[in-house]
Amino acid sequence: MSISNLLENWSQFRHTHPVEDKPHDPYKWAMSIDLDACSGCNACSVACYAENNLPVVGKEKYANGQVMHWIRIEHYWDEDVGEEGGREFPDQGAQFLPMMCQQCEAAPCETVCPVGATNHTPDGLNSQIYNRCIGSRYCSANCPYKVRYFNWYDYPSTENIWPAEMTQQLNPDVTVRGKGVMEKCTFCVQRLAAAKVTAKSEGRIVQDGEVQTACQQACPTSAISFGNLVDPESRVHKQWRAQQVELDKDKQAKDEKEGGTELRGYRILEDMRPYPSVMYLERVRESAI
Amino acid sequence: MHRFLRISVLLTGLFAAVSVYAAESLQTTQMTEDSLGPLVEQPIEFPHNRHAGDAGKGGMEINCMYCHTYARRSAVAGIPPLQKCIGCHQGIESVREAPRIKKLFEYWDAKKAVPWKKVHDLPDFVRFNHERHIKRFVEQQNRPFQEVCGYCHGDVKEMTVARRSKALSMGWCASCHQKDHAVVAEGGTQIGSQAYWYTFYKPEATDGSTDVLKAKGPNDCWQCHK
Amino acid sequence: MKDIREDIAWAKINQDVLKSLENPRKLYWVILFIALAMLGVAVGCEVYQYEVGMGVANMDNPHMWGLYIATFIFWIGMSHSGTLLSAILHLMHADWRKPIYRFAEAMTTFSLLTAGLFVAVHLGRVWQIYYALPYPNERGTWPNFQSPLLWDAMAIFTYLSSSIIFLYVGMIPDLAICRDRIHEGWRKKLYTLLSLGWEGTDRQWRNFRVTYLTVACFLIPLAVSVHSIVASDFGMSQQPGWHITSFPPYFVAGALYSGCAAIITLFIILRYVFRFEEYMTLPILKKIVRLTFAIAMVWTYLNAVEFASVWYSHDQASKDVLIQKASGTYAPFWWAMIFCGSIVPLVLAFKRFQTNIPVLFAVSLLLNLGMWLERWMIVAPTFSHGIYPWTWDHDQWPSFVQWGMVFGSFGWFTLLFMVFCKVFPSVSMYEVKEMVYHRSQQSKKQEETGKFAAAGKGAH
Amino acid sequence: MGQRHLLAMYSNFDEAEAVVKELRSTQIKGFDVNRDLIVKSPIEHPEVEEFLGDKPVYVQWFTLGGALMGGLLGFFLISAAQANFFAQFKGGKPIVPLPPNFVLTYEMFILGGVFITVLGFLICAGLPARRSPLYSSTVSEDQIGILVKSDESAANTLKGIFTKHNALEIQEEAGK
Repeated sequence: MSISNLLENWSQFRHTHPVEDKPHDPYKWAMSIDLDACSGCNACSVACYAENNLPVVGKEKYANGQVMHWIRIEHYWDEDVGEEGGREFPDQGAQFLPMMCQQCEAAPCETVCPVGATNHTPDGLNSQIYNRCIGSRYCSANCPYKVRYFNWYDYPSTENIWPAEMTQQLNPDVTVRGKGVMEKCTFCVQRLAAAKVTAKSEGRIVQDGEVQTACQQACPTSAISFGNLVDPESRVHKQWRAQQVELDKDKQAKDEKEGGTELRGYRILEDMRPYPSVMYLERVRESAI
Repeated sequence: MHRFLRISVLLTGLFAAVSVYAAESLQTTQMTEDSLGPLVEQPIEFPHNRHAGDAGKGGMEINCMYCHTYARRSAVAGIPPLQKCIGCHQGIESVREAPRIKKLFEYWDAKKAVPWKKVHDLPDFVRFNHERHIKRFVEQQNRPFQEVCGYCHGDVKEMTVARRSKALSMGWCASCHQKDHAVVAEGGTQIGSQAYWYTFYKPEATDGSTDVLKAKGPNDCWQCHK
Repeated sequence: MKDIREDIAWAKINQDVLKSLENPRKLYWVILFIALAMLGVAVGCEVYQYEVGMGVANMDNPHMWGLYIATFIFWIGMSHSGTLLSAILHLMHADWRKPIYRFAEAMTTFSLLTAGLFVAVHLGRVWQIYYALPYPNERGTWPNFQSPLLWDAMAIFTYLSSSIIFLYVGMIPDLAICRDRIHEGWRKKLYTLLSLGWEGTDRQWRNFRVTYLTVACFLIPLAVSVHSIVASDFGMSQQPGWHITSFPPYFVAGALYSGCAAIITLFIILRYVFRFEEYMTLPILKKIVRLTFAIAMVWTYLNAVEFASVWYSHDQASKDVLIQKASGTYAPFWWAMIFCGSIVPLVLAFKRFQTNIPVLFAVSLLLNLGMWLERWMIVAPTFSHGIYPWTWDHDQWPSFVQWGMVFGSFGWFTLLFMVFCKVFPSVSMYEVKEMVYHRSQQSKKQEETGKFAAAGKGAH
Repeated sequence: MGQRHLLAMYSNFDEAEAVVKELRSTQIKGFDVNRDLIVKSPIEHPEVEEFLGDKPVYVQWFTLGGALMGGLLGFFLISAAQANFFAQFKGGKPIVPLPPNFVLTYEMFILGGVFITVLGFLICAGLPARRSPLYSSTVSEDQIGILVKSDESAANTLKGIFTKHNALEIQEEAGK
């Protein structure tokens, strides 16, 4: 910390991200989820539990809304269920939407944390540092998607979520969180970091397909694709480009063209301008909510 | 009213005593004299000075990475398996009867690993990567092993049992990463390529030489905390 | 009616006020005991929550904040009355504030201390609270200065320390009186120490006047900034029902409102408990009541503006939250807030009730309740009906732990306040003397000019 | 020649004012009205300052300095902390954002102002003070005290003036 550093680099410290320039190079992790392919099987959620040491809180706490799933499968039903001439069975019109932390570029949660436990990383992720968190829960209060989960109880110790032998199945690369800290989807950052270290030691950048998130890996219909948005060869980049979805826009080509298009890509709550990193491919329509 | 005063002084004293006692009793491990780390009692008092020390001082100058072999290829440096100790020591008859070696062979015969204790034990929420540091300092800059390891582990070749001699706090890590290191990039990867945000964290060439780069460490909390 | 009799002897003022340091009525001890018991409840709840986790407060995913934050705002708001009385009215030369400003200032200090506790109680990891302090540390990290919560911390620290200083500086001449008058004992030593050798010399008074005025000038913008920063905790976020431009003035008005209501309550209690009938007179009460009424109407207006602007905007999510407030789970409390905050104060408009102590006591309690409900209605409904439909959840109710903590905070505040009033003079002696002196000068002048108009009227 | 302190008590401001006026108009050897006269009063009474003559108050300069220092210190400390090695990047916001820093600077401005003002008050008013050689606790009740310091020779003249104006009580003490 020094005043001279501040004054020397003043203009750089005043850069606004992400709209003023292209901040991410060589990595910008992003995702796209094809809802037309999603069958709502919950495999992604289960994989996430296993990969990220998520506590299984049990029926009672689930009912209390204290569940810890970093990725949740949301159900929406078509409006015409039960109406005259509508669908007879609600399950017929069910639509699924896997929702996890959207890793926003201009994340509402980041600015409000009093201790700076959640920050933006150079590769475009929204980091959450458990040990820095003091549990003010402001980030979650300000998250429009409400995808941040708070450790209401001390799951590993007092709640005894993992009895003695089961601790062996915990992922050693992920911190086991104690009570009173906020947590959320990390895009499996432990995998990303490992892949980056390997690639760097070999003097290259991470190739597409080299790293997968747990949910992507578990998805039986390959609805989830994940990768480096900066890399023009990556599947995710190609998908985003095909759908004409751009990171720093609050409205996409799909919505701007009149009379409908072939395009299916959009991001949730885009108009609030958090610039999320997850693109969804059509399924849940406004009429269905 | 003097009684009131006396009682409050007494209570304050009592409170202070109790809290000091409570704070002390939590500290179960014995601290080293310079209070940098706990004094760890190992099952076998391993003489680092004998193995790695300078030849002039009776050492054998064995490379750190001969035993801690994972340091150059993984996040953790690793403790050598018992097999490795035996591999050498079964051929060294001269010390075969020394008490420590005897103990070593006892473990070998019982087919049990030596329960070494961790000395440089970072908290669970910190993930230090040995590989990156070895790659950078040893492979790219050709600095001697013992110097590079010593940045964090101190002068182990002078110790018997390893002791923590650096603070290993976050600020201490940062104290290195904050420096503008003049790094000669000899081929290999671009140094510090992930360690920037906008331009001022990008590695930049210093005046005079195109090979010398100023690089800083990661400015990303998730690099160490996951 | 006169604010205060101008023929009270100065020595009698000393005597009467110093008596409050000696023997209050029995009710004092009853209040103290009840306060202690209430505090016990809160301590118990906090220990339980600390041991088990925040879950016992029965918060859940969308409902991340609950009564703690609401009560935190309530106590911060209550602190504004002290500044209003001591700083704003001081600058406006309203000398009827003089007998009552000391306890209002004490109220400021103690309600800020209570509010500060709620920040701690609310944290998931209160044992790491020092992470939020900006100090160079061995981790090389700093808190996030962009967070409104940090502004809060900074503002509250500034406000608390300035209030304590203001309270103390204003009390120095009185501490000197205590030093000279009180019998030997630990208290005399305390007063000797705290009065800093004050003797009332011309040099001391000269500098005192300027200092008091200057600090008062600083306190006014500070008080406004504190509550508008608390408002920005909500206004700066994107959540429907919070992201409202009129929040800062609305919060400040609410703060003054609840502060004034609390002053009426404590005025009535202190007047009885410490036998201050001579100083805390009904005409003074009447003035506070009128002030409260005016502020209540300002608050009502700003409340209406808030609803209107939400309704007028095209923000469907905000509209939905408003509809939810009026018709959903929180409807009874929301309507109770409207009733207590906007309808009940209409009673204060009637002259006959303006000095009716039982009525005022009841009304002031209702106003306080209304203002507490207001804070709860700001914090809670937004969580149950946010932007994202999947998270809509209207069935959440705070557990006994939260209620116990809120309940106990009143005990904590009362305890601190009552102990203060017993140890320090809660009526400013030297300023009451000034008031009496000026009034007597005034009436003397009027007598001399042969006009026998009622002396006290000029002040109205 | 020795010094002597005299403290005379009066029951109201008019008498005290008359005494001060007389002291001003009389030339007394070994006594300087501007230097050796202190009026002690139980209340803040601006008229005292009027009849004592203009005496400057410097507290407001402390205020100015304190507030400016607090504000500048606040801004630069905060901005420099934000720009340190572990600069905490927030998506959508610059690293050194001005609006939040303005809010904090504002608070620091007030904090510095208040603290330094009170410090200035203590310095200017000479507090904490040792008790002056003569003090009557009736000052903290209802009487106005006039404390003078003079050479031994002038003591009697002063005493005469005091008694002429109905002093309730005169204390005296040989000064050092």
